[in-house]
Amino acid sequence: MADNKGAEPAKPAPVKTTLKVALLTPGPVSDSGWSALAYDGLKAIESDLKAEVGNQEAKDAQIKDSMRSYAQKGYNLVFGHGFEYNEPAIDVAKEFPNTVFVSSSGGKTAANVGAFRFALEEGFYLAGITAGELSKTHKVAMIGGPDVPSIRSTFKAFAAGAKSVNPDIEVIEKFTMDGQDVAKAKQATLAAIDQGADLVIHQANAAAQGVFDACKEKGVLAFGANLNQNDNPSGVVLASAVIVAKPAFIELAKRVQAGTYRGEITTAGMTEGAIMFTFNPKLADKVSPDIRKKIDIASLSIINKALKVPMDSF
Amino acid sequence: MTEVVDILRFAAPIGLAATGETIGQKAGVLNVGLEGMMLAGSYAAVIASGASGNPWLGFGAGMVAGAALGLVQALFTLKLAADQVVAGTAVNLLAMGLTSALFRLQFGTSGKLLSVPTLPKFAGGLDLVLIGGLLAAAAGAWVLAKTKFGLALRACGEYPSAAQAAGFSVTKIRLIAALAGAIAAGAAGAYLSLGISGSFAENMTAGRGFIALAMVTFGRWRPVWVAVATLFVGAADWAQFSVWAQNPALPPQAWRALPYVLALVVLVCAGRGVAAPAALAAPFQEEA
Amino acid sequence: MVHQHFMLVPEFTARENIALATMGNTRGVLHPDELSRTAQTWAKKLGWELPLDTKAGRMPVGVQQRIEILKVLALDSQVLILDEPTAVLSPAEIADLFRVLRQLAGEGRTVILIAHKLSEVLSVADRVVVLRQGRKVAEAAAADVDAAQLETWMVGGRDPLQLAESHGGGEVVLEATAVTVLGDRGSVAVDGIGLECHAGEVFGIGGVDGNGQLELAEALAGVRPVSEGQVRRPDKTGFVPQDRRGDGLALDLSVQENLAVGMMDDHGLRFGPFMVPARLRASAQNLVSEFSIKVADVRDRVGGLSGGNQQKVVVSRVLNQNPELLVVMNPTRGLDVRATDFVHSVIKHAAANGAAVVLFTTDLDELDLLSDRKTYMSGGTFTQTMGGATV
Amino acid sequence: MRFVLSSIGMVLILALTFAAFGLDVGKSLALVAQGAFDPAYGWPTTLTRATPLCLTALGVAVAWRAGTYNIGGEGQYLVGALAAAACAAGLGGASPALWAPVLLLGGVAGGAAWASLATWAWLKRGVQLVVSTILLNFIAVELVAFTVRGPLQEPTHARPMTAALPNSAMLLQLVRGTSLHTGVFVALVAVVAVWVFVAYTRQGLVLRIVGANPRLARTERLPVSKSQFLAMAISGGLCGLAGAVEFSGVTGRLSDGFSQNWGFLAIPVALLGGLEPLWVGVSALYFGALFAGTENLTRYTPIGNTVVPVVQATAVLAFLGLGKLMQRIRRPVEEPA
Repeated sequence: MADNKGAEPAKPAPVKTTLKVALLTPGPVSDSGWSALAYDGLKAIESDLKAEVGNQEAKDAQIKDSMRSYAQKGYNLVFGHGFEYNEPAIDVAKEFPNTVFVSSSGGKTAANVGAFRFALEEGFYLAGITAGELSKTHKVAMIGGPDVPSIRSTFKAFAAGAKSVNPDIEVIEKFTMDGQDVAKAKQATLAAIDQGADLVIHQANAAAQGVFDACKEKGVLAFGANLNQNDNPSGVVLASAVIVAKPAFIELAKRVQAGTYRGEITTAGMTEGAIMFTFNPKLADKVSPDIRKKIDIASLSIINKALKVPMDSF
Repeated sequence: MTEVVDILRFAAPIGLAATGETIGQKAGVLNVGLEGMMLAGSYAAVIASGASGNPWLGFGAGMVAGAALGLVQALFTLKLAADQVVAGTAVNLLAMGLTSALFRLQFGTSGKLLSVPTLPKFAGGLDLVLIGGLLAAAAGAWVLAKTKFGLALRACGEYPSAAQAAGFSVTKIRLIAALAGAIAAGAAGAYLSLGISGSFAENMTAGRGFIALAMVTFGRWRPVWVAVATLFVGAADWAQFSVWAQNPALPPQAWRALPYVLALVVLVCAGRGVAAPAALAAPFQEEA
Repeated sequence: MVHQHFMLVPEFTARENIALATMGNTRGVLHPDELSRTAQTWAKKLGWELPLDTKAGRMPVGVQQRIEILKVLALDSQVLILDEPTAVLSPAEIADLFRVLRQLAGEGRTVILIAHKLSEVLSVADRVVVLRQGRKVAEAAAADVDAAQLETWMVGGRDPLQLAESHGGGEVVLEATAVTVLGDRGSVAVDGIGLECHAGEVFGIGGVDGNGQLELAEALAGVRPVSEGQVRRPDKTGFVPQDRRGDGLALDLSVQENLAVGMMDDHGLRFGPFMVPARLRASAQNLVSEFSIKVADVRDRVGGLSGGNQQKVVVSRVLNQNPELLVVMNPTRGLDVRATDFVHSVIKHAAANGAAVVLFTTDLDELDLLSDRKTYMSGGTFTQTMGGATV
Repeated sequence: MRFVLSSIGMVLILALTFAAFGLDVGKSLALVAQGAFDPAYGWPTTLTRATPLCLTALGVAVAWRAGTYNIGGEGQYLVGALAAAACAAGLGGASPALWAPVLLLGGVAGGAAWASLATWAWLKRGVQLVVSTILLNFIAVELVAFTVRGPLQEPTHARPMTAALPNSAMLLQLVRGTSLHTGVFVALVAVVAVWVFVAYTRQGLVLRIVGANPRLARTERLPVSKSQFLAMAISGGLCGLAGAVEFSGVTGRLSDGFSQNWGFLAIPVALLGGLEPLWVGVSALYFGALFAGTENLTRYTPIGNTVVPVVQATAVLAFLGLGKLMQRIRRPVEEPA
């Protein structure tokens, strides 16, 4: 146990034995979205780094107990997939200097606590541009599951993207307050389409199929989110704003393993290859080369940091 | 018109479950496991529809799943005379755990957006289940009011000893009523997944079973009024997504709470009405 | 079989109740009219009026009794078993019932009547069987035995009942003036009645059930509000309700707890907001032995006791509070001879000790035996006749 | 005896369920035992989980004993927490010694008020408690969702939650490295208090009589409506207290996910405890252990939390079946004709 004296606070040492990594998610990891992508990242750590992994769906009252339990069992990295894990991590981390606690977003840090955020907003911004260009009704919609800051932030980016090419566009926003209620997601989407939206983006996790189904029923196009959903059987997904979690997760785990992780707040976006915006090749004919060009230019600007996509801090 | 059909479609799962539950409660059986039976119905329907490619097979599987859970619950509540609330709670937990576990087993731990063949629709958005469900609800009301079985069933809910004295097996009649309710709940879940969503997600019923329970009381145990109550809540639900956008003066949570607040206000204003079946949720031990 | 506790669904109409009992199976469409036709024919034949569209729960018990009998007759039963059918009937109704039973027997049917009241048994039966503790102890033609003989068979001989003498004539303890009381459904059940009851007397009120006795009794006891008029009663008023299982006991609670209902404010048993368990128990045990209530342990469920012992629990609880006014309603309904004697003696004893007692009863013998003064109730007012029989 | 039997039964049930899920039975049982009973963190977690469960279940027990079928524990729990959070927001710079009592009392008041709404609708307007309390549950969820995004949102207005309670205002941590806090004593005191109240006070006796037969209470001129109102208020108060305890003991914040369904689970816990306060306490401990154990299990097995509800359901059903069987054996002795 390397106990540093002086100004430099205690920091976790390199891991000599098997790396142990835990993931805490706010919802079921089977949600085909937010929690699922983190779980896939965890599985990648398990197979690529031969790590021992654990995961738990932990909310409010369970968060600290879960963190402590993993830390007590000698886990090296405990990843909380949401801003709500940031502050509990600060409290718990004091008791376990040898475990690194990282949350997805959140503003506080310590020697062994940091936050790590995917800039999905960038993908949503590009989707917004596409929607703004393609919409004939000048109305587009965003269907959210739970009303949480991470989702609101991506929606803001989508709206900003759409308005950047079509200042008069109306952006309809609806939350079902539930990431599992497929029927509600469909109902909300149908209502949005009834109000004139002809392109729909979602943040509905497991309920996303309801969004796509509604689009299919009404003959409008949709965007996938979090995962690449272009091959969804509904055939309505024009493009997806994708989080490429695997390299980022492995990179994080490697740094913990090497003992080089320092508590910090980092963002992984298109520059780091963690966010992609990919068109569905099957629907290639729907997007004119002109629009594709605009998207390419915007992508480059984002990667070059010439274009700053709006992003809420929370 | 589309609005009316939409309201009808989205209210249908709750309506189906609530109508079935009305029949059960009329016989004195309180089915707190409604939510679990709906969820099991949703799951079985999607799996069967996906595997066979035939949504009607899926729909049937949903009803079977509801019935299976109904049997489990009946074993405890009717045979062992266990507390109906506790047994129902257990059935809910069981359905929630099992459907999630099976879903993950089949489609991977990180899940999958399922898309399965859905029930065919006529022009205008109506479908067979919707029409069939309305007919079935009407038939249920008719059976309750106009048949010998209905009379015996209601006697079981009001004063089971009288039904027994008249030579009927209370347990058997209650079992039939409970199963009818369970099958309706299964069908409700199946419609939720095959008629509306075309998909399954863990815990996708999201409390509709509990709302259906509330609707039975709200509708004062009269099938027609239960249906009206369901449509009322369905309309409020629809308004949440349609009217809200035009009137953002109220916070969205207020819109979501609106159906329940209105229901409460209506009940308070309506005052005393028909009481619950006297023997509701009371176990009955047949005398040898 | 006509049960002592009616097998009628309170929420069903008479028609539906008859249909339920006579339809036999659960197949097919319900035709309540057809199903109740036989019963209607019988009703006509027996001279009974049948309120087909009234809910059973809203009928006087006498009418419910008729429906029970019609149910059986509609099935064309050759054997009728009636368990204590007269318990709730007025003398006129009893006479009517016996007329019908004789008529049925005359048609070649077998009627088995289970009853406690010897005079009734002898007045209607052809043959008498006496059962005691599950055994047949005697059998005889009714013509060959008298009441005394029957009684000996039933209880194995007993001392003649010694009742305490009550005189009345004390101060006015209860005074009701122009009292109007509403029934459960808001209709006028008691219509401007006035009465006085003096310390030390038993004031008997006879009449057929459902003529406002329940409402008047509850109003006098302070359980039901009066809509007009005034009732002046002492603070210490005891009430023995007629439906002891429904109104007088909490069947799922213990004997001790049921007795405690009447002892809660006994200061020896209370310590601030607390009840002292040991003293509560001791006090309950005293009552149990004083009233010879047969119970193994005062912590046993009261629902497990026999009817007589349940009534003793109610009566002992009420009397234990030394009421200045005692309102009693059909106190011996459904009890056997011994229990009846016991209840009669304690009521009389209470009066002799200075309590004012208002006794409501449908049993004319009981009314005559206990009352110092008496009147009858009909249609919510006092009359001098009862159920058609002039007194 | 009863406990030895049911403990053996419980282990069997767990083993069977794990086998059915394809888990290593021995390892899984060890994980559950460790999560529930390990002296360093198992026991404390069991007690932490049992605390809100015990309070809400006591609430259910009091109400049901009085014949008021309160199934709105969930809503009352939420409103209790909400009231505590509102008190916290209002306290501002007040002395730290004041916080805990004010918060807890606030929770009691909030829960009691929420329950009283339903009682009022029932006694004055005849709206059945079963339906009104369910409706109020739904409304409470939305109320919390609104307040954490509106009036009580944390100062930056970025997250849907209230500001964190300052550490000095939190209930004291009892065992380092665990969530166990002094709220467990609140639950313990509540068990004893409710037990004494129900079994040994005049008001408790009145309440039981009203619950066992309101018509008897009426004939004996006991205040029926008043007692029912009181029972519901106590019940709601206990559920509200549970919310306030969880808020000021564990989370320190209120957000959408605050409820762990303690209000719903309270019903089976109370019923399995036979509505007897002391047994309700034991029953809550049992369930607390089950939660703590299965939580630990899900951390270290790939099956995830899907196994948890299945285990709970099987456990409840087995209790029901076993209990009924035992009752059947006893019954003939119990009821002399």
